[in-house]
Amino acid sequence: MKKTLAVLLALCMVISMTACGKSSTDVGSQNSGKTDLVIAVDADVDTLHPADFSTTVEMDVLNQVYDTLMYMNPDGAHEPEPRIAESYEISADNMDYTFRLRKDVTFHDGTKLTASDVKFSLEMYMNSEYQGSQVTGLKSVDTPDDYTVVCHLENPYSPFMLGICSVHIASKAYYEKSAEEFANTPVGSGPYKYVGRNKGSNITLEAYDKYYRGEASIKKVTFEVIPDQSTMAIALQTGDVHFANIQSSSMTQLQADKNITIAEVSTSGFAYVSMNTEKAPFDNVKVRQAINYAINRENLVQVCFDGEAEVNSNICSKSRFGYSDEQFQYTYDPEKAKSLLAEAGIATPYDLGELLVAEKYSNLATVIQNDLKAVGLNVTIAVKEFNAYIGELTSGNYSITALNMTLEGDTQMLEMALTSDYIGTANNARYSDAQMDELFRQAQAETDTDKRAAIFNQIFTKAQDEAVYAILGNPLNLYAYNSALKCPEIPFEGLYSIYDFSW
Amino acid sequence: MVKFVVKRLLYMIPVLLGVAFLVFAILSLTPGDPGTIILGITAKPEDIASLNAQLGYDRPFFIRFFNYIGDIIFHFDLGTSYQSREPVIDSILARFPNTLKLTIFSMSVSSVIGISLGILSAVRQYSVLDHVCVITALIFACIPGFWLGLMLLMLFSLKLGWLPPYGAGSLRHFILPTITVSMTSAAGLLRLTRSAMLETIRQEYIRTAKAKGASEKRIIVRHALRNAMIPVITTLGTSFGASLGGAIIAETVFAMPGMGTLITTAIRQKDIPTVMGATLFLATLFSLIILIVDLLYAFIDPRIKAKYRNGGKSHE
Amino acid sequence: MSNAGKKRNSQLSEIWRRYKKNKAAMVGLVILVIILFLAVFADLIVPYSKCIDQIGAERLQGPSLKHFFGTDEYGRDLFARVIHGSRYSLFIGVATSLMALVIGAVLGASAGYFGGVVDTVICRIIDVFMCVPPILLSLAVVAALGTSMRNLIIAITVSCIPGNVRLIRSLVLTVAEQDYVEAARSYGTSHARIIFRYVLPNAMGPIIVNTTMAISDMILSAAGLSFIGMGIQPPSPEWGALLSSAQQYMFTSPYLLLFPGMFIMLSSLSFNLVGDGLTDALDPKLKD
Amino acid sequence: MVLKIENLSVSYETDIEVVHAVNDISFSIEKGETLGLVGETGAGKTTTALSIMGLLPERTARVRSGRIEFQENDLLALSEREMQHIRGDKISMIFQDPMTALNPVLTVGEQIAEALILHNTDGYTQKEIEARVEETLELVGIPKERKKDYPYQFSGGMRQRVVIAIALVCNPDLLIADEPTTALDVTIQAQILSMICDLQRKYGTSVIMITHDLGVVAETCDKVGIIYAGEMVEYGTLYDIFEGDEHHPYTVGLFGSIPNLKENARRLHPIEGLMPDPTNLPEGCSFSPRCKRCMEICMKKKPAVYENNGHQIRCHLYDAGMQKAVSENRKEAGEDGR
Repeated sequence: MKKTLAVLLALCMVISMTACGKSSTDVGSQNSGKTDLVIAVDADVDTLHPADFSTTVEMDVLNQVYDTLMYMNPDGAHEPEPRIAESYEISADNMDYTFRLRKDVTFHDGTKLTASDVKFSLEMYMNSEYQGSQVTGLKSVDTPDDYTVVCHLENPYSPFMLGICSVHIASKAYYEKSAEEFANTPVGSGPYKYVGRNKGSNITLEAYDKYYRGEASIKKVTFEVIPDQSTMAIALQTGDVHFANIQSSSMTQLQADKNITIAEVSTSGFAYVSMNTEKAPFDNVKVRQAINYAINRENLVQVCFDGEAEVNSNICSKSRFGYSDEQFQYTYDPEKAKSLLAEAGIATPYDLGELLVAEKYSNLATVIQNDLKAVGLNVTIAVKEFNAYIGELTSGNYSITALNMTLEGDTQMLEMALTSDYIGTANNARYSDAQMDELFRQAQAETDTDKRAAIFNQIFTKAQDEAVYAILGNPLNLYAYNSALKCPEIPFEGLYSIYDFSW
Repeated sequence: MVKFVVKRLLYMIPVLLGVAFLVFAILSLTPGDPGTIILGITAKPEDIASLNAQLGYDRPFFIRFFNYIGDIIFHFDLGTSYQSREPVIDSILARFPNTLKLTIFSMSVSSVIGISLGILSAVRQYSVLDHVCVITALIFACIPGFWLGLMLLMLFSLKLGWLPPYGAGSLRHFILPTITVSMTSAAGLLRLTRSAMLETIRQEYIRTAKAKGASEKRIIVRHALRNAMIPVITTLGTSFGASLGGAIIAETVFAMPGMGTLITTAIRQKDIPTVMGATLFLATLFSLIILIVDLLYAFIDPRIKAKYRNGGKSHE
Repeated sequence: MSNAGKKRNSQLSEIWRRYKKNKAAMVGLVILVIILFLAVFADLIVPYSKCIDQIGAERLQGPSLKHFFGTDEYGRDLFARVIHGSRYSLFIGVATSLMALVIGAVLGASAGYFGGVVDTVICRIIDVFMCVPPILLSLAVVAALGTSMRNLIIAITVSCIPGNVRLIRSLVLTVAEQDYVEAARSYGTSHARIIFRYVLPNAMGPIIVNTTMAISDMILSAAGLSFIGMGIQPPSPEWGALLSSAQQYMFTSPYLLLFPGMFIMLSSLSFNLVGDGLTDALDPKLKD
Repeated sequence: MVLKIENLSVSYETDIEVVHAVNDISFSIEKGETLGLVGETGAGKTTTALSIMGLLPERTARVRSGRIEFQENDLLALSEREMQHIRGDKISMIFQDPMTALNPVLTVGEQIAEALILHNTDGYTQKEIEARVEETLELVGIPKERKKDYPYQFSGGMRQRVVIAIALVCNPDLLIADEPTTALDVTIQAQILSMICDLQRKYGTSVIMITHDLGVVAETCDKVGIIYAGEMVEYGTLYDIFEGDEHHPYTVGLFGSIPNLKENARRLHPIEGLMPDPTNLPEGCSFSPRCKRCMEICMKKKPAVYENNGHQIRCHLYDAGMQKAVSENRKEAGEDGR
């Protein structure tokens, strides 16, 4: 009997608790001088293969273990920084890229990193279904000597540089020793060595003492799998976790805690309304423009992202190469929307049919439905299971939908959403326009950045005029970390590197 | 009795085959294929097609099914996961101990609380204790798992700092999940034990026992409890089996890798081998538990034992 | 009033008299009546439009005179959503529990009563359904029948029938052995009549408890199916959906969880207390 | 004197009605004597028995007055713990319906042994208890090998024998048999009754035989008490009741309703009317509404007990000044072909 009373007593205390304010224990100070770091991730890695990976968590872990030829900020606006390759040159016809390797780079098992490893890694990427797109356009690789690598392209492809800078360089010898070990216990040349993992729970890395840029200041890194956002927030506050990518809903709780600092990082992902341009009335540009004007993006950002997103009606996010303020931005103007509908001959209230969404986008749908009703367009929300939804989306078996999408890498990747040969995959609007296809082909070949920026300017102005999509905004990537942790400004797309962290 | 057990074990084969076919059919016939799911909609169609081919997902339904069953029967190989390319048995063995420990802890706590309070409130019917137990049981039956879990976390790990907020390392990690899981099932057990006991206490043989001079405690334990056990054991067996399938909410809130989250994520990712492997693994355990529950019936009630012994034909 | 009528009337008043004696059951009945009243007259209490109108500016506000239960993350009035949500949730909760009870009783009772081949066939089929994860069963229903309220009820019921069948079978196993069943068979009563007139009434206690306890689980599980597109389509309100969408704001605006949770608990409490009251009142043996 | 009950009154109280089941009953039993309590169903016989055993339902039953003296202490005053020592050991009871009286999940042997284990004051060993159980089984006519069997494997008659074995295994001083044979057919009934009498003679157990069957009373009882509406309307030896001249009109009516093999009486004479409603018993003598010889006084005053060397009758006919009533009584009885 006593045990049950104790349990009931404890629970009554819990039930009587109101929302909790600040955490009582001050964890900030005791961490200085520490050398370990615990990072919370929301899902476990499925594989640690350097090329055949697909989730962001896998990328985060592999980025610490493997090194790349050079480092290039994904926003495409900075010059690549040297890593394994000290320097590079591009041939006049932009078809050949030559990299000079450092001579003092070693893998974690002590073996030297040579050009043959780079050739092996590049070829591995070429025939990988997972990350093959990083090396699109690469025809062949040859190694004149142990420390020089020359990449030959099929035709000039300006995004190639950004792609090649995300190729993880792995050891050819280690692969030949055992392919299975290769995928499970990675051996790279990056700042951290792989130590081990408990499936479903955590992954442990250790600083690599003979790293050519000097040993990292954080000696031991543990990635802890915490699927629930609220638990992750609590773990941050108790100090068990020092760094985590969080969702906007835990913001208010964590902002109130002085031991926690929040970093907002912009990414190329965008939330958007996709209209099937092959189906009436969405084939009429005025209707698409009306929908663009009808949506109150400021309110949507507040409601669906707790304010943690940049309002933006342009498919190219503001901190990405190729964006400029000249490009047209739709504003919230219901009257203009109504007049455009009238011009398009739509008698309101008009039933647009089903607004098809997957369950995780039902918040977007709810707000959009409300905004569209204000201008006389009625939609009924239909929620579908995610895979069924993707099937309907890619096969064009829908009229209007709302979702998030990320086309990371070079701005060229936006061709997947706008050019006709991607209808059936990422071109959900099923928009097909010869001039748009031609513009993207020019952008792909053009290597001069200013000329390329001009081409992109044309592209995005055209996309806005024809209102191919109703882009809503770019959700921000939110990182919460212990205030005592000194970490640099996290780059675009949130590809952090723990090497730069320190207590 | 042995004949009965052997027969039941033989029946397990069609049951497991039925489960395998049903799960395989549902997963294969519902939309979505591993290739698209892994590579995402931005991938090139030919990449998706070649990945599906590698995973053997492009072969017709029945061939895949028979190959799969063939692998299990002849090579005891549960296949490799689409997502991690690792044998399914590894992820099961990595996660099952957590779920098993959580199930045993939570079932013992919930049966101790549920059954003892159920008996007490039945014996003291219409007393204050009875009403308090019933009301508390109902409150806990409706409390959503995630709310209870997070409130416990808030109190015990954040405010008081006694317990770790996540993970499955030591026994201390299991305290909060056990409370979360056991409270709801304890509520159900309490109510059921109470009503089963009420039915039994009114039987005539209870008065005969009293006439023999037996004390109330003895009557409850020796006479009433045994007769009331049948429905209670059934619920215990079913909920034990169900929680072996993993307490998804507790596993998510307390970041404890278990069978529940393994199966749900695998279903979302259409990772057929993992879902099949985990489901068949649990199905075997579940069938054994159900067999044990049926044997317990016979052990408790001789009339049911007799019914089983003569092949269960008692009314034709 | 014909004689039978008078007899029936007096029998009913007898049951009502015994029921009234049980204070807890009366409390349950009062709560139930209030909740049913709210569900039926929802439109009069608060217009349906108020639970879908979104006022961005008044987002995530605590309970106030303007919004009794405060507002959700879209700025919609939570009070309206809870009141109108009662229609869906109560309907789901009651419909699924009753369906599971009826199907469970038929299968469970015949398995327990007949034994032999019937028992084996039913039990083994039930074993198959018990081993398949409930989410998959619902996925199958979605794939086969599409998404609608009817299919939602089917999906939830399918996942809870196995439990019911096993419980009722176990209860019937012992009752079917009693001598009055033997006696009933001796004067030629049909099997079906025996099952429903003699066997099941004697196991009513645990069955009613199991059914009324299941109601709150049913309401909560309806929300669990929304991720496969099976739940109530937004923006219409439903208690389970209110709870799961309030999960992310649990610490910053706890009232979002408190009110729907309280209503689910109150309705489940009332169903259980009324169920208990009825079992005691209907039970002939319970004279005192 | 084994048991002495004085002015016992018991009523069942629910919130809308009060049932006066037993009204001022007194009687006593000597060692080895069998007292028959006869009366229609609902007359309060079983309530009297349950009061002795202390098995009345706690919530509703209330003993309004009376003493039950047994071995120098009043059973009604004993605590539950003390009663537990007495039940099964000193006083034991056989219930009416053998079908439901045994625990279906325990073997017959276990249920008999339990009585012994509960009252194992002399420290019997396990083996001795087993032997005692087998002996008792043989005593009641059940082969000892069957002690491992379960109740469902026995017929009604055999189960009643088990119940009797349970009641007798501790050699109680007083055995209360509540209509032990009503649920059984006649042939089994004879075996059970003769067995009870043999056991009584063998162990000197006094027995209270509750029945509504006068045939059973004739065969087994030494003394008889006729109970009507919770009152002992007539009490005396077997001879007084069966052969005596003075009778309470209800007793006359009872005997009038038995067919007599010797004479070929054309019709039986059942007593008109029904038992009075126990929630509002009539003024005066409770049999007055149905008594053919009802007088003015019967309806107003409760009759005093008329005693004629042990033979008590509670009827105004036998009030001091009413001697002439006696002859009419005898004449009327004769007419009915007694």
